Amino acid sequence: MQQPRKTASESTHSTPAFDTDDSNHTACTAESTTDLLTVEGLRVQFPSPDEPVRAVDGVSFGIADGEIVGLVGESGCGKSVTARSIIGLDPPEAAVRGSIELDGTDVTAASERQLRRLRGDTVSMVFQNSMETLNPVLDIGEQIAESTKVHDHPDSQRLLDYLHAPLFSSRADWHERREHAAELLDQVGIASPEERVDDYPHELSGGQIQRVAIALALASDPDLLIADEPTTAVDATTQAQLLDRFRHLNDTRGMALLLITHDLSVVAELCDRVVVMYAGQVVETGPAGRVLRDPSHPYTRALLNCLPQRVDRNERLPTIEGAVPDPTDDRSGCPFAPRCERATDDCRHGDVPTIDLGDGRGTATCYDVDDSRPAAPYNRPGITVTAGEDESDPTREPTTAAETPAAETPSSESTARSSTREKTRPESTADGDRQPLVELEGVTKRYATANGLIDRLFGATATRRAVADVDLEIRAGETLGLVGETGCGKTTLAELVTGLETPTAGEIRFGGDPVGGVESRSAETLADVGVVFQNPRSSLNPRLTVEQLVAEPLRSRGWSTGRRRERVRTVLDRVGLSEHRARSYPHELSGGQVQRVAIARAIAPDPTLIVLDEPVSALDVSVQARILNLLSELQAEFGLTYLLISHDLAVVEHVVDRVAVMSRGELVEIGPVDRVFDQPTHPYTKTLLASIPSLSPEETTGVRPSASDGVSSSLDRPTR
Amino acid sequence: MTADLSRRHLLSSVGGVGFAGLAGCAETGLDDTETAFTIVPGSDPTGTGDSWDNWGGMAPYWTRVVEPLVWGTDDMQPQPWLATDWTATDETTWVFELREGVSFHNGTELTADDVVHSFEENILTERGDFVHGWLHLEPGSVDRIDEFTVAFETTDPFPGFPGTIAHNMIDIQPPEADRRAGEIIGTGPFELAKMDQGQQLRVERFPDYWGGEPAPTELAFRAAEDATTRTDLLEAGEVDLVYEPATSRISGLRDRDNIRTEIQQSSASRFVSINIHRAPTDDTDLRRALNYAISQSEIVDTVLEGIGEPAHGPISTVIDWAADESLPRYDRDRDTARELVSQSSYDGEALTCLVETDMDDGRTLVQILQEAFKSIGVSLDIEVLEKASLQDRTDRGEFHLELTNSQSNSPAADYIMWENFHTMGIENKDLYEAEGTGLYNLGGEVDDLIETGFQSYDATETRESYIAAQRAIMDAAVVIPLFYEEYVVAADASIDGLDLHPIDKFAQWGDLTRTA
Amino acid sequence: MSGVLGSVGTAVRRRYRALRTSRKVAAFCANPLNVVGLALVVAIAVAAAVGPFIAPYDPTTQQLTNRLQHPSLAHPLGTDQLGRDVLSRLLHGARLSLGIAVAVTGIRLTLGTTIGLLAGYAGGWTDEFLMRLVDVQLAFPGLVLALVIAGILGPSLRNVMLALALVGWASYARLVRGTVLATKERNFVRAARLLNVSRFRIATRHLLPTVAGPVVVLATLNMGTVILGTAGLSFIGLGAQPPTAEWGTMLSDGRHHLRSAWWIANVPGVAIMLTVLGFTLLGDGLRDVLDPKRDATIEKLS
Amino acid sequence: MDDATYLLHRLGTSIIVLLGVSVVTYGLLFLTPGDPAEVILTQQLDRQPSASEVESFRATHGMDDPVPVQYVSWVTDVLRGDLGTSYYSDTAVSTLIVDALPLTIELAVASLLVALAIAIPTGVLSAVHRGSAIDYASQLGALVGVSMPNFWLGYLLILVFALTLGSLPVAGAGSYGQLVLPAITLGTGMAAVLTRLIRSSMLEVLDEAYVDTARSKGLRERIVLYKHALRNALVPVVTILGVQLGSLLNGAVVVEIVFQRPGLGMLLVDAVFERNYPVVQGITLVTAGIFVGTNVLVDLSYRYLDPRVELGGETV
Repeated sequence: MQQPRKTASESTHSTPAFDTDDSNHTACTAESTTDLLTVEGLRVQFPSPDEPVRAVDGVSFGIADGEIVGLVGESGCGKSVTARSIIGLDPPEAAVRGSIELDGTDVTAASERQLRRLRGDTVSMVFQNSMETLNPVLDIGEQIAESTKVHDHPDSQRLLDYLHAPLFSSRADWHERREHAAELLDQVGIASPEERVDDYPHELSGGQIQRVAIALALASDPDLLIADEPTTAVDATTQAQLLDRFRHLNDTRGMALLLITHDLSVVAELCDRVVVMYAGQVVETGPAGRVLRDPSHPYTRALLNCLPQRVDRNERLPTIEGAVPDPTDDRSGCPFAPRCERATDDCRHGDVPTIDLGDGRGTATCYDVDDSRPAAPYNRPGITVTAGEDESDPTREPTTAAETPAAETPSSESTARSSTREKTRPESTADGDRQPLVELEGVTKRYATANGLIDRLFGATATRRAVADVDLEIRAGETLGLVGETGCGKTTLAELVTGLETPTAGEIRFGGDPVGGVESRSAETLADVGVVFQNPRSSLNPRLTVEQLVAEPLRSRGWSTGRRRERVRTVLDRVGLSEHRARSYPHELSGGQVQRVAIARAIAPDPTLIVLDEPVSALDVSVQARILNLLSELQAEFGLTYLLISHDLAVVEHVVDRVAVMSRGELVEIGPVDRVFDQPTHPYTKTLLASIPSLSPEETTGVRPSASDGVSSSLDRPTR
Repeated sequence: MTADLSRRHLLSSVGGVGFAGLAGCAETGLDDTETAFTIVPGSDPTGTGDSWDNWGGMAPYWTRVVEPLVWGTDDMQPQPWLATDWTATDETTWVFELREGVSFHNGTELTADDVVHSFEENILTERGDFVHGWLHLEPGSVDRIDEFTVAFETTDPFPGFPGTIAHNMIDIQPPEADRRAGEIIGTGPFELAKMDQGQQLRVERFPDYWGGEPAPTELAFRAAEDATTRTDLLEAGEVDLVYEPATSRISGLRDRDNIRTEIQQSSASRFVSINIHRAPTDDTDLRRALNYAISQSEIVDTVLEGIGEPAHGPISTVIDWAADESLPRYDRDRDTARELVSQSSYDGEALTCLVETDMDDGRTLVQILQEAFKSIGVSLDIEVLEKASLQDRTDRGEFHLELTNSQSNSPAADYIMWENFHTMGIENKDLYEAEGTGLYNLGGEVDDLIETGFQSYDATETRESYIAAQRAIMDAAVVIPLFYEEYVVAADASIDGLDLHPIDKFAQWGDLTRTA
Repeated sequence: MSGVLGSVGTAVRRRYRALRTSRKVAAFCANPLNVVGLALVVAIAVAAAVGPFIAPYDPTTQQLTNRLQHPSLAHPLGTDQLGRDVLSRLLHGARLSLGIAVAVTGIRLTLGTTIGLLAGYAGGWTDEFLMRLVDVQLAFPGLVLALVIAGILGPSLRNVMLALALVGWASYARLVRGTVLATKERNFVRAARLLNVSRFRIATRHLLPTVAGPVVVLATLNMGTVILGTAGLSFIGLGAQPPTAEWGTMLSDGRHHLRSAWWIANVPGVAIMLTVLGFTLLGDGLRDVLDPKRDATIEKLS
Repeated sequence: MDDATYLLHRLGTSIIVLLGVSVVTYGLLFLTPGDPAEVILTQQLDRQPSASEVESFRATHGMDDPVPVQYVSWVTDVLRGDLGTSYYSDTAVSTLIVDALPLTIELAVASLLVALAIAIPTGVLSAVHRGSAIDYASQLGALVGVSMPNFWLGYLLILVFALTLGSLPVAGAGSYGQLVLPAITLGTGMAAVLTRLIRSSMLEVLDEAYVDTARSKGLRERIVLYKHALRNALVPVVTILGVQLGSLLNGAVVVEIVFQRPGLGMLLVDAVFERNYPVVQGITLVTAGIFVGTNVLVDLSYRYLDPRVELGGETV
């Protein structure tokens, strides 16, 4: 029914032959009219109670047929708004200016009918939070069938037909389309697709959902697929498979892809070209390899520096000082200027020119591109400069995979890397000598899935096992990392340690003494354990001020008002919150500040152990770096022991001493981080580690063992 | 059971047809022919669910399906009906001659056996002792003399017997009738066709009626107990005739060309009865003062829109022994009233006045009383109560005044005197027996007078005794008479042949016709 | 859309930092219907407060010669079937009708909130028992049970209030318990437990304030329900005894004059309508501001 | 929880609730001032009973037994379908109820249809044009309906449609025409609640990503609204339908009186005023039973409307 629109030869420009694409890219940056998509001077504003919010503030870029472009930037920089404008889905209250030429049609001026044709034929979008992008009350097959129907007959859509009203719709037609839907599901790598078409979204796992969302987008055989954070919500293993799938689709269908992400490693993995946005503006564009290796704009550079992958463990991460400018401000000049150490007066006023770096190396909107090889102004002395930073020659041709030293790509499995680590981490061998602070012995936690009087009467005793027979020690002064996929029992284990849950079987000992749940613990034991919850905002009562929040544990320890105030001031100062924040309410704070408050509260009673549940997962890279730095400073200063739960292996690798790997409630592997990451013994750990995307674009398709779908089926299961 | 079926049909079709279909559907009422009429009586023609209404298997009040032996004339005298003549052969024996050639709706002829059956099996047996006291008959006291003669043996001398059994409820049905199953077989001009409890009752002409074939082919009696709803039904043209339209609407109806209104004096009378056994209304001065505070004519002229006659006593003037003219008069005189109040034992406490929720204009009237009493320095608390609460209160004698009315549904109205004012009357007996008091019973001479009136076969003696009793009652101001009731019947202007009766439930429909 | 507005919202939030309260006020005022609701409620409250002092006539004094007068200068809203000034009765009735609503809602709220807090906080068998009690109350259609209770107790305003209060508390109990349970599982309460915050402090400092919002919303919406319930019971014959100027009773008494003297029924009718409308709009507005996520829940209960 | 377990669970809770309901219903008898036996006998005899009559009545009706024993025997009778006999006619209470119930159900169903017919288009329109004049007008319009006392609205409708326009019957029961005005009277109140809910529910749904997904497919807005959005928006609406039945039953009492429909409501009011306890208890019990039963059904149907729903999830 659907003819591939591109021939195989047209799509050969894609990976891995990065350098052969130069001609193509040059065409793009020159805003060629043959481009599939040309965005020119796009501005999107939303009304707000006083000044309008400039969500997108003058964005221009293009995508050629069959090209994979990454649109990157931190949250709130306007990536998603730009993407939505491309398919004409701006909210009605938004003011859109500029032009978006898509396959010859200006989206901003298109009629409803033209838009419908474009959406049904030319462009598709995979939205962020795929779980929410599928209609929960319609089954998968129906949703895909609709797409194909729209694609075939965009101009004759009758409500009653789509509602399957008996006399107004053809059952045979719909049936045929469902069969086609199964084919599409098969193409995106869903096992037994004939059964899945009858499933409802909630019956699928996160990874499957994401695949279905992609299948849905593919149903109309688009020329351009926009994918908004397609891998943010999925586990590392699934992410790897999905990226592989995208690449495959691009190869076989010759479909152009606009990939929106905040994750630079995803860009490195997949994209031909990258567009970097900051505060609603494009600050840099260029081939992915060049941008990651050799960023031109100070912001791009700073962003890359913050990544834990790029910095040795126990080293302080570089950070970007200051905050993203207020989008309601009337601004002029470079938006990054206030945070840029190299900013001049020119940067702060007037239009900053977009400079073509030449040779297909893209553009940068900065005065400072020519001598943009500083001695790492954002790096602290003593940091080993990795990856791109050690390349000092800006004119150098992009390297190929073979030319890049593997040792500098932290996620790759190489002996070179492990040798580096042994150098930087001599103390890890001494781990065994530390005293156990907390011991878990045979700890098991089961949840009853039904409760209430009636069930008790009927004796319904269905249970779900969350944690199974776990033995674990947390040694004084160490950072123990707990990793695993969503639903593996990490958080439950943490709650058992804190006492929020009590074990069904087994024993937990603090300093050798068995402890129970929160209610039965002594005040001292409670004060000994601090907790920073996942999603810190929810752990702060929105009705209390920062001061009250931090003082709360002190009050319950019976501290006097004066002493409390003193301590609150001390800890707030210590976590880097200024005095005037003390009277703020949580909702008035940014994500990073909220996390600081949560940390301040955790350390206020002077605990010995702090449980950190995904402490940085909700934060942007630059903020994440600052929080991670803070945590290591605090640990050094107060001799804290950390139990750190994270699904972000890069963070774990950077921060922890020992790592424990959990899968389906069981502890499958534990050991020093070097050993586990370099020589995993358990197959699960191997799969997990293999799925970490590389920051280096030169490592390309097919090399990665994790990407095979065969492994996935055991991991890719419903998370219910 | 047919009712059930149709409802179920309706219910199932609601789902199918849906709302859109609702508006367009036809009425289930009568065929709109010249000889069919829809009538809305003042009370539910299918009965209120009260066994009293339904003891003949249906409410016989309005429908002329079943008939008693005796009827009542327009001046409330017994009138030959299924019985053509009756005589008291001794103090306690009544012999009735039956009309010959009367056919039941099933074709059989009315004989003495049917009368004996109706009384012995139904009236006296099924309803128990209340009926025995009412009719002064015990089971086994009705005898067939011959095919068309029946004798009744009353328990005590009861001259009012023929008038008392001139009541819709004392109906004659043959043994073939199955009242409980709703199979009603009467002798009346109309046969029962269909009854939807609480909604409507339809009857059809009985061509072999002994009084001649009635004019209407079909009648429907609709239930609408709310006066405003009745008025609306008539104004909307949904029905042909309504009883007692809302007082507030009468002048509007009169102004309409397509509607005619008839006023008929009723056997009912509205008054306030005063509990003479409870302080401070046990003080005659206070009771007289209350009487002097009221202007009956003002009430009739204002809130009643002129419907009713200002009253001087508790007995409607259609009843031949009503004393009205000869009673002591208490025309409104606030000075006298205030003076009497100050003489009395009244010291400012609020009196309680009860009124039943359902009484037409009850809430309005009682507020007028309140205002009138206020003007003479007597304060009144109003309690509008529903039937059961009201009865509970009166049974216990815990009130001072009650706005009430008396109405006879048979020509013999004697029981109004007996039940209200005799110490052994239903209102007073329990309290008298329990506490030696009562409610409205002056006792002594008044009791004697009422007994004489009740038991005398001499009409003049009855009349004089009752008048004397009424005079004594009004002297002692046991009641505050308000008005003799009149009722309005409003009908489509084209309708002729209305035959109204002081007892509203005695209306005859046989002559109803529609003029062109 | 949520994602976009979310990130935009962060910016807006920053802008309006430290203006927490005024932002809520602004959000409330953004919807004209909310303002209308507030204005109506304020107007009715003012009428209840000063009504009896500004009423031109005594509400019970009759003038039979002057009955059923059309609205005029002397009687701006006409006179009723007994010649009483309708405006004066309306003004006096405002206090009574609003008073009934406040009293009934107050009893419901106090009783329900106490039981809800107890059930939600105590848990276990106490919870089980109290919630079954709530279920039983909610198993009766409210007005039907109120009718039966008031009818058996006998018609009077006090009995009507008692009956309405008895049939309305369970909604509060269920709402409060639900909120408490949900809040108990919220991380900030779990955090407080870990921080060894006392049960009492958790209850007063963390749970009660969370409960207050939804309860206020429900109570506001309830005011209208109670006023309508009172009117309904008045119509059935269980309301205020004459000559009390209570709106439901006035409306019910005036219905016979709807055709001939429209003002007698329609004036209290409109007053009831506007009052109920006012409270409903206000309640909706408060819900949008205080408790935007629980629409269906409160709808179920109110 | 699977469906069978859930059903069992729901049935179990319902039985407990109904037991509680029966206790309350039985307890109504003791609300009455005075001795129940005396009250009943007074009603039956239409006069004050003597002390010996009361005593023998108590004995024959087991009223000398402790209250719990009396209650158990009452419940036993009820379970056998014997709700007692009306004091005023020899009719069984169950017969009275069976006769009256269809009229009330008919009214409730028609009102529900009216309410949905008003609420769905208004709610969707209101949500789509959020913040516009159309939105405010339709919200206000919907609310006016619910703010009017039922009986007043009923009489006004009679005035306009039956008397002035003469297009619809004034009162009565038995024909579809006679159902229209009562259904509108009762339906408008419910329509307001539903409109409000559909609006807010639609607003929430319109913000959902899947609506954008549907649009991004190139679907027409009408299909997006009425297929993708409305179906989801109706889910919370269905959950309150069961509860709204309660308000319909409440309203039916008044509306039946206004329109002279001898349904359950009218029967109940008459019975209350007559202190006809068996009838009062019977209707109260049956009404509560219907209410509880409907809510179980609604819960079950909810499952089929929204495939996400796990039966038994605690709704707060």
